[in-house]
Amino acid sequence: MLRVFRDLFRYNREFAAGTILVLIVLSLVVASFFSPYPPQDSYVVPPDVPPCWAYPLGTNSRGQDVFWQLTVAIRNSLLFGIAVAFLSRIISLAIGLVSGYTGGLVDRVLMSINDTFVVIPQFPILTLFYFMMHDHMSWTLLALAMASLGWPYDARLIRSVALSLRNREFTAQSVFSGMSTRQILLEEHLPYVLPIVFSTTMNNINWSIGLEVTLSVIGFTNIETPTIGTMIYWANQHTAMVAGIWWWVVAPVATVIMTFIGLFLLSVSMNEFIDPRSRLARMGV
Amino acid sequence: MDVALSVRDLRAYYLTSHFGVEREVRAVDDITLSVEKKEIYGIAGESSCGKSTFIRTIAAAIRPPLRVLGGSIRYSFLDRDLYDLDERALTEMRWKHLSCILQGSMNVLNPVRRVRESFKDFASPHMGLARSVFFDAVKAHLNRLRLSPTVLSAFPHELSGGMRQRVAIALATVCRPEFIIADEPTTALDVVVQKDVLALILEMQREIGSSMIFVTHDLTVHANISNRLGIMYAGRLVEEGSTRDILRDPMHPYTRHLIASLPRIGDVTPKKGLSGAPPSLADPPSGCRFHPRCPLAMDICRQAHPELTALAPGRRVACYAVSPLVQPAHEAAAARKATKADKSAAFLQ
Amino acid sequence: MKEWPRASLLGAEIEFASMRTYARYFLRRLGQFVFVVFVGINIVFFVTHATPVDPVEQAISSATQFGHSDPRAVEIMRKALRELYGLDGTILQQYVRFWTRLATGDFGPSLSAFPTPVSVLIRQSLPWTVGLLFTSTLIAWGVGNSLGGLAGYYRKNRLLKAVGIAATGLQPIPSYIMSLVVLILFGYIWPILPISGGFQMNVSPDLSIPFVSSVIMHSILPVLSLVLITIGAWFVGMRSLVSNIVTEDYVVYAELAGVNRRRILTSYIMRNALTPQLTGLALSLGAIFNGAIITEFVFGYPGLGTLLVRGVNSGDYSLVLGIASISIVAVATAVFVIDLLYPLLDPRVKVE
Amino acid sequence: MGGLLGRTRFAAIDDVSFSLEAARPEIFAIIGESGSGKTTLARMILNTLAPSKGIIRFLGEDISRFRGRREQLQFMRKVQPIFQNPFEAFNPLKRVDRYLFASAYHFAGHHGRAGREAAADEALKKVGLSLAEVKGRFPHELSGGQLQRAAIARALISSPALIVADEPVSMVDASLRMSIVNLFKTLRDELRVSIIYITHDLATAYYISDRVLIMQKGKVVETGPARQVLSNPQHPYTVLLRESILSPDDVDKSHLAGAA
Repeated sequence: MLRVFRDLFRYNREFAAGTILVLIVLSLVVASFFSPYPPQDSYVVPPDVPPCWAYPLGTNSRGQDVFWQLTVAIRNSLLFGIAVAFLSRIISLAIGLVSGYTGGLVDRVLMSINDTFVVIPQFPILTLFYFMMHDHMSWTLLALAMASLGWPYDARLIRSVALSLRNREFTAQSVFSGMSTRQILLEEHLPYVLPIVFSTTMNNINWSIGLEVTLSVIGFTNIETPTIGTMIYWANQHTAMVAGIWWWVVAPVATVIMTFIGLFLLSVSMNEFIDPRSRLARMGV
Repeated sequence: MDVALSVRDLRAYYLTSHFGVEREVRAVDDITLSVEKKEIYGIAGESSCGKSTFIRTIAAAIRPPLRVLGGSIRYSFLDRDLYDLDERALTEMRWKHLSCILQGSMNVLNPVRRVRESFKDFASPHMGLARSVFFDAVKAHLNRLRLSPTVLSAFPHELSGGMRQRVAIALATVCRPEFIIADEPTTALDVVVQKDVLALILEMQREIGSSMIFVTHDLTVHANISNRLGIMYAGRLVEEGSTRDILRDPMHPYTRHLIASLPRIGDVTPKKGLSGAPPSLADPPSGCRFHPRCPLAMDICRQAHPELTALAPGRRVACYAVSPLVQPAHEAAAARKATKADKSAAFLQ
Repeated sequence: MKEWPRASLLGAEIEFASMRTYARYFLRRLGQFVFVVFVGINIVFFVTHATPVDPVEQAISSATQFGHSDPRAVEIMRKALRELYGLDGTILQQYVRFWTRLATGDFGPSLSAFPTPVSVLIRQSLPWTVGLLFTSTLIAWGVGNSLGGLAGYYRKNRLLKAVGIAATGLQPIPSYIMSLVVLILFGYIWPILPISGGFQMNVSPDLSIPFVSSVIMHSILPVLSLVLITIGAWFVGMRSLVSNIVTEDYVVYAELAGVNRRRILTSYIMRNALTPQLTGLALSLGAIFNGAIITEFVFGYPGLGTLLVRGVNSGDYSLVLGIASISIVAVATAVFVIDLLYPLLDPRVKVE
Repeated sequence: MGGLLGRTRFAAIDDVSFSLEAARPEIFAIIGESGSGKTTLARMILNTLAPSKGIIRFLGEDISRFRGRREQLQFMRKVQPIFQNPFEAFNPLKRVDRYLFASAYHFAGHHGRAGREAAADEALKKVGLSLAEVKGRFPHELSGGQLQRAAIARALISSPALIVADEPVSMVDASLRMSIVNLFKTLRDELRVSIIYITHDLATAYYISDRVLIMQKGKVVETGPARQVLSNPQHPYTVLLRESILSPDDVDKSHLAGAA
């Protein structure tokens, strides 16, 4: 495993760049646990101080240190993304594998529903959801709502792989070796599905963080939870750009862009590395 | 006899590097042969013996990781080596002088273009005819191949497999090229259709008077279509002669085995398979590449690979056990043309 | 040369695609369209009815927050709002009324712009959104695919490689962040273009040159943001498609025939990549629509996005509901239109 | 004594009937071109596809009634497949031996490692390989011939009464093909396994099979003893097939010139 990592790092520029970016973001997350004061507290430092030695990313108009604020915000945003990705992976794996392995009518019905969810614009529906929930809106509810909208694209990918695997001769060989369906799905087919699950997880984390930021900035989430989105929301509320407190906006934007590109590069490079074909090429076929 | 194509010491390898693992697959190693005018030269061999790579190389259709590392390829209609042509001359030569019929007629025609457009793209630039005259000529040609002109308005998926292969043959012969390269053109076809298509190829070749290299693993097809036959094993030519001589009196132990093991209707004598398996071209055995499987292997076979030696007029064999005339080969100067090969590689990406 | 009798010519076995196969294709896509609208609208109904908050009570509480609250007046107001929102009667009656309203395009009057009907507000904003979406999608899809195709074919070109790196970097950035960065760049750092609104306030909205140019100037930044958001995905997708198609037999064969290189790239490679990219467009329209309304909000563009946010902030239930429903119908329609284009591009489309 | 496969009627394929005797193992060739329905027939015999009409009986029992896992395992113990493409028939990401061990576990009841390895080795020896050559290897490390032998060995572990081989040598190289074909003879004569050999190749069918069945577009056009049917075909389609076959002996008198 370590060798794989080393090889990837050495021969795959995307992986190297992605790893470095994600490591930077992760170190911010780790730093959040060493914050000298609770992240919600305001007026703990002098307001509107530009970046300097004492406050590397400056302070904001609410008297918070932008750096420490940022560490907590990125931690929450990342956690949110991972939660949504995890939940929606369960749905997409279940739908994709069942649809592909069963085939026939089940497949047609599931894919029809799937395509519908792919097409439906999520933002107006999430907005409507916020509108109906208002103060009841919470981190968990939003994650659940987004997970229930974020699965279809990936389910379709997983299904197409599962479908092609079903018709491969080695599947029949496994059946006639007496293996159970569970064994075939987990031991024979999963290695082919995993690369997609990995790479779509990264992309799904990106998608959900992006949407969370958007909803937060407009104020359509619980704005008291510090996330990248709510950070920008408060900066906008204080018209930070107009007031020249640019670091308040630039810091979260730069961090979240770093996260996006880092995760995306990892997804691209992992996809290539775990792709059975390139795996076979490495094995020396 | 005039020579239509002369290949000397041809060497083409796949050079790959993946995650730092460098590999060299010696698909075509030191092949020398010539094809006479108006003859069908058959090449036989098992999968991954290098016959497809050979075809790709003489058709100037290589792209990385395949590289031509040495040797020369001369066609009678060219005033210089194939790999000395610039892009423009190469494009001009294609189809007018040298055309191809490939395996898998299913996929050789652009699925979103009507057959008419394919004829226009492929043949029109070389025939230099006005549009209406051009299509009259095409229709006349289709007629000769017993194809209705309605195929021109069809999309490839609207044709049956046999029809598609006929259209492909029409496409390859409409410019009346001097040389045709056929790569397993009947392999995916059913036997009834296969016979038809072979007859058509033979008929066109005779009518146009072109020379042809015909590649297939199927010796029964060669028996029916090829004038001469070259047998390839693990990237090398091991035997060559007239098809009749080879089928009647094979000399190389590999050829002998291939022919002896052919099942025939009416013949129930036990046939044997060879032990072992064809070697990996990434790591071929030393000396004669057949020696690990050869029942006649001697010490020298392990040390140096035998020169393809003329033992009778038109008959060449590379096996020490066949005749004392066969001597170790002189290694041809390697990498003679690496730079030229790179140039052509850049052209075809 | 012997002439063969016409009768023996092979040709009768050609199966030309018939009108009937197109008709069956059309019906299938129509079925999917109806299904998408049906499921989408049901989700909307579910969200509005399964949530604990009653929009009527919410409106009343915000109305009675300040000033007097005569219980009788509140009761009248409650009744009026229920009727207005279509929230009176049994759940089944509400469900039927929900569909009737959608079918007639009547979502009642808007609360925030009383008594203007919601349908009028939507009709005013929709052209802006459609225009923005259409322009930016056309540019992003066209340019992204063209460059991606070139990059896939000419793999060694330095310039195209650089474009590839940029596209890879752009691809994962979500709409809001991209719009914000564009806004900061062109609004604060290098302020050369208008950053808010759909046209200049002091220009009268008619078909005059100042108005049209003002509309164009105002649309540049939103369009630019939207193009930047989506172009990366088209570029990268097309590039990988092309590098696969290059190895297809029909491309190799055309190269062997010395077919003109530009013709190979356009008619053999890109033409065959077009159909999967068109499918991709249909599948991502929902996501593109999301991006558009978010970008509109950032730039205060007078489209559906800005209207939606205004509706939420002013507690305008009918307006939010109307926009959500119309969005679903609009995107489903656009997907349907693209589906109908598909057989024109791919002659192989047949009903299995 | 009932037939091994008795009173077989397929309607998806149009009305195909034949039976094999359990007591007298034979190689039964089903010959057809693409689209003749021979692969569909194979899948029906293997019970992976249900005929829309008609019954396939194995040792007197209707195989479509084998639904539960126990019954299916029971059926698979007696009827085993060999696939067309040896490189496709093993998962490229998994070791080849796992299928042998799985068969030994599920069909021969070898739950211990030593028992499984012994059973695999014994089966591999029957096909001219040994466990030492296969153990721990991935499919790409073996040749097509070796893989096809390993596949046959795997099928043999459960001591089946019937093997259904769908084009088992069409993807195997010429120099290795006949040794696989000969193997089927050995299975019939020494292990007393019946083999349904599905192919488009008349010559190998002539060489090994006892009886043949010729299919065209889902219908049986001719059936009977192999040598008789193929040497002296009666049905026009069989005659056409027989005439279209090229032979290495045509080298002096090519049939092609006249055909065109």
